[in-house]
Amino acid sequence: MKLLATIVIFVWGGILFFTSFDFPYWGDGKSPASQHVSPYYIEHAMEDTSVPNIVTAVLADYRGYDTLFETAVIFSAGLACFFLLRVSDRKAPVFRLYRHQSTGVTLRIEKGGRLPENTGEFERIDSVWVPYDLIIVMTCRLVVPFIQLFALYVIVHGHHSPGGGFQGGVIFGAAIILFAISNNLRRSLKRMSERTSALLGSLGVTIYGGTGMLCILLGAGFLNYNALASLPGVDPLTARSLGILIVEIGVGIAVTAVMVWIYYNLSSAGKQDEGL
Amino acid sequence: MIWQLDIIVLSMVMICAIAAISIRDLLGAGILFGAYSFLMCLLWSIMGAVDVAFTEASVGAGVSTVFFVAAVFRTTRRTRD
Amino acid sequence: MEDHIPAIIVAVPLLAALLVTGLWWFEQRLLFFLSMIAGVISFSASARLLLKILESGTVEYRLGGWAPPFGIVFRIDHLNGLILVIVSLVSLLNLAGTRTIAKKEFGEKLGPFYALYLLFTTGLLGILLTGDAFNLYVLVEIASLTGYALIGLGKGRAPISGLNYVLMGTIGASLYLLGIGYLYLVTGSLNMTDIARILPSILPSNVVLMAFILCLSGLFIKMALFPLHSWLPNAYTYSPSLVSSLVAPLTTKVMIYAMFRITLTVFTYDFAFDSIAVRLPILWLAIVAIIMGSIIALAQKRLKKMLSYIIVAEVGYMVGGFWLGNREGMSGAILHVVNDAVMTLCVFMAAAAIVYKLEDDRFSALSGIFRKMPCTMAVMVVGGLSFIGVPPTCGFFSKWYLLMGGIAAGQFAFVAALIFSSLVNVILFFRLFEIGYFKPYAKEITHSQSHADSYTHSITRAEAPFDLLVPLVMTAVLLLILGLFSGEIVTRVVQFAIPRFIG
Amino acid sequence: MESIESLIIAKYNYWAVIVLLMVGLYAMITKKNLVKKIIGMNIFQTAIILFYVSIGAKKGATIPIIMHGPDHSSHAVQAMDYINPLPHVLMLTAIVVSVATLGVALALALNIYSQYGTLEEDEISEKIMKSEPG
Repeated sequence: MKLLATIVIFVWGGILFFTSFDFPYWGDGKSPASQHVSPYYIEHAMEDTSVPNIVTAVLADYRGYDTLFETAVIFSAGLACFFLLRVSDRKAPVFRLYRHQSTGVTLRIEKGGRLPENTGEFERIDSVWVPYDLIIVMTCRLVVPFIQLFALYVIVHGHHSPGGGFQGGVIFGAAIILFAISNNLRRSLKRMSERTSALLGSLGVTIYGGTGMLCILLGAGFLNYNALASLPGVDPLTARSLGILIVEIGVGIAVTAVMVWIYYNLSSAGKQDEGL
Repeated sequence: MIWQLDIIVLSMVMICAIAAISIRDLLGAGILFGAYSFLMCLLWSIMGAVDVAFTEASVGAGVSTVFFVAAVFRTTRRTRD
Repeated sequence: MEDHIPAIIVAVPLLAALLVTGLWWFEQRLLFFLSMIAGVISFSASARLLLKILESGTVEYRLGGWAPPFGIVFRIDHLNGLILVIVSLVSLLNLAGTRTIAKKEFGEKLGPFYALYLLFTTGLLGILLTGDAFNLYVLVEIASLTGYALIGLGKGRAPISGLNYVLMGTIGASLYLLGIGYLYLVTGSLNMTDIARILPSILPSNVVLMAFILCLSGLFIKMALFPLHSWLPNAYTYSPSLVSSLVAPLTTKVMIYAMFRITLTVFTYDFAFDSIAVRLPILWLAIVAIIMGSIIALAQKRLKKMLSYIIVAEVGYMVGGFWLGNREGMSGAILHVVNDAVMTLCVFMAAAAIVYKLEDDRFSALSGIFRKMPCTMAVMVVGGLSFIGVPPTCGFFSKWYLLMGGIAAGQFAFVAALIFSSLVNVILFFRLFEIGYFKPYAKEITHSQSHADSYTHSITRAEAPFDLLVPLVMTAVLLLILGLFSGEIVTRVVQFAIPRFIG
Repeated sequence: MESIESLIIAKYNYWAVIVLLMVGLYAMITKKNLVKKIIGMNIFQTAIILFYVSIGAKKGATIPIIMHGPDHSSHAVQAMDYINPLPHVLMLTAIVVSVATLGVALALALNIYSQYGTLEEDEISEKIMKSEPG
C-alpha cells in the first residue's frame, strides 16, 4: 500500500514536473498572467476606487463577491466547530473546584454544596494543580492592548498599506486568544462570552452582505458601492473607497469573533472550561 | 529577488515540511508546521506578495499553530508514524 | 428588483443563515419559519429566472458593476437555470420535512443546524450561478465545509467518515484550484467565457491539457466517480438522516454540473472531445463505476448504504452519458441530473423517516415496515420504480435518452452497463420490498413469546410525522410530474443547454 | 550550460511547488495518524498558494501599492512597475479557506479522539470492527 502510494505520487509528480517545462519563465513580466487582466487593475484601481493598495481594491471591490463568500467560509467554520464540538453545560461534574484567589487555597465542593460563585474572591478551576505564573500573566496583560491597537490600525489602514479586514481581524482575535492562553479560558469567557463571539461573527458577515443588499435597494447592482453615493453626506468620488472600508470593518469583526469562537471550542473540546 | 537566498529559504521550507510529517511527536509536528508557515511567509514577502505574507504570518504561523497545539493538548501527543 | 433576481437567489439564504445564527441565542421557535421563508424566496426567484431565460436567453449579472474579465459575473443559461430550480426545490422540500426530526436529532443546536443548512444551499446555488472559475472554488468550499460539519455530527462512525470526507474533499478542491492556476498561468484570466476565448490561440499546449486533467480529476473526487468514491458511502450512511437527504441528492449532482460547465464553457467541446483522447477513458471509467456501484450495492446490509452505492452507480450514468459526446447522451445526462436529484431526495427522505421511527436501517430491522409505515413505503416504491426505470416515473425517460445516446454513439458496453444496472436495481428494491412486505408472514420466526410480541407490535401503524409526510408525498408526485413532462423539459430547456453544433 | 542555469533559475519555484505537493499528498495517503494527515492537507494547500504567488511574481517590479507623487497626484501608472495583484487576492481567499478547513478537521479529530481514544487510523478501524462487525 505504502509502496503503491509512493509510486503513484512519484508518477504524478513526474507528470507535473514534465509540464513545468512549458510554463512561462518565473518572474517574467511578459507572461500571459501579467499581460491580460492584471494591468487593468494596476492602471485603473486608483481612479476607480481611490484606494492605493491594489490588493485591497481588487479584494473588496472588483472581486468583492469572492470575499463575501470568503467571510462566509470562515463564519461557517466557526459555526461548524461549535456544531461539532459543543457539549451541553448540563452534564455538570460531581464536584467543583474553587481557588481562593489571594491565598491559592483550593476548595473542593461536592454536588449540592453552596457555591462561592459571586463572592469575587474565589475562582472556579478544573484540576487541583493549575500553573499560575505571575510574570506571564502580567506581561500578556501589558502586551494585549497594544496588539489590539495594532490590529485596529491594520484594519483601518488597509487602504494604504498591506493589511485589511482579514489580517487585522486575525491579529485582534490572536490578541484575545493570547489572553485566554496566558490567563485561562474562563476569565476570557467572562470578557467575551461565546454568545458575544457568535453574534459578532454573524454581525460582521451581515455588515458585508447587508452592504450588498443596500446597494440593490439603492438601485444599483449587488455590491456596487457606487450606489452609496446617493446616501446623504457621501462624496461620489469616494463612495467606492467608503464601501470598501465598511466591508473591511465587517470582515474584521467577523474574523476576530470567529477565530476566538473556534479557539474556545477547540481548546476546551467543547466543554468551555479552563482551556489550555 | 536574490535567487541564491531564495533557494536557501525554499530548501528550508522543504526540510520543515518533511520534518513536520515524519517527526514522531504531534506537538513537535504542530510547531514544525508553524515554522514551515513562517518560512513560507518569508518566501512570499520576498516575492512581493506582502498581503499574502501578512495573512500567512498571522494565520498560518499564528492561529493555525495555536489550533494545532490546542487540538494536541486535548488529544494526545503520541503517534506511531 | 426584477434585474437583481440572480443576486437575490444567493443573498437571501446567506443573510437568513446569519439571521438564524443570531436569533437562535434569543428565540428558538422562529428558526424553521425563517429558513422556510428564505427557501421559498430563493426557489421562486430561481423559477422566475428560468422563465426569464426561456423568454430571452442567457442572463448575465455583473457583481459590483464591473465588466466581465475584471469583475465576477453570473452567467445563467438554460443549463444552470434548470438545475438551479431543481436544487432550490430539493433543498426546500427537504427543509419542509425537518421540523420535527431536527428537534429530536439536534435538540440544543437547532440554530447552527438551520444556519449550516442554509449556508450549504447558498454554496450550491452560488456554484450554479457563477461564471467565474475561481469563484466556483470558493463556493465549492463553502458547500463542502458546511457539508462536513452536518455529516460529522451523526452517530457511530460519522466523525471518522466525516474526517475522511474532509481529507478527500480537500484534495479534490485543491486539485481543481491547481488546475485553475495552470489555466491562469497561460491565459491570465479567470472568467470562464474569457478563458474559452483565449484558449484556441495557445493550443496545443501541455499546460492546458494538464489543467484540464487536474480540474476534472478534482471534480471526479468531489462527485465520487468510482475509484475515487471511497468517502461517499460511509459519509452518507452515518450522517444524521435529514442531512443525508440534503447532501446526497445535491452534492454529486452539482459537481456533475460543474464538470459540464468546465468542459463545455471553459475548455469547449472541440478541445475536450476532439483534440484530446480523454473521451473513451472517461467513458470506460463511467462504465466501471456503473457496474461496480451496482455490484457493491448488492452486498450491503443497510438501507442507506445500499442507496449510497446506487448513487455511485448513478454518477457513472451521468458522467458516461455526457462523455458519449452526442446530443442524446448529453440530453440524457442533463435530464438525469434533474431526475436523479429528485429520485435520491425521495428515497433518502423515506429512509430518513424510517430511521426516525426505527432508529435503525439494517434490512433485518425492516421486516413488516409496509404495515407500519404504509405511506412512507408507498413513496419508497415510487422512488424505487424510478431508479429501476419504470415508465410513468421520470427515471425511465432519462435512461431512455442515455440508452439512445449509447446506441447512437456505438458504445454498446455503456448500453449493457445501463441495462445491467437497471436489473440490479430491480433486485435491490424488490428485495427491500420483499423484506418489508412479506417478512412478518415468514414462518421462520417460531422461537419465543418475546418475538411474537414484537411481531404483533410491529403491525401497529407508526407513520412518520405529518410534516415529513407532506414533502415526502410531494416529492413522489414530483417524480411522476417530471416523468410526464420530460418531453417538454427536453424540447424547451435541455435542447438549448447543449451547444448547437453537436449532432 | 548557461541555458540550463537560466532554466533552473526560471523554474525552481515551480519545482519546489511540485515537491511540496508530493510531500503533502504522501502524508495524506500513507500516514496513519489523523493529525499528521491534517498537516499533510495543509502542506498541500500551502504548496498551491506558493504556486499562485509564483505566477504573480514579476522581476524588477515593486509591491502592488500605488505610490503617491509628491503632490498627491497619481502620475501615469505603468503596469510593468507593479507586481500582479490578482494572484495575491485569490490566495488571501485560499488561506482563509485552508484555516477554515483546518478548524473543521481538527474539530472532527477531537470528536474521534473522544469516541475511540486514539488518533491512529488502524487502531480506530480495529475498534470499529470489534464493536460492529461487518
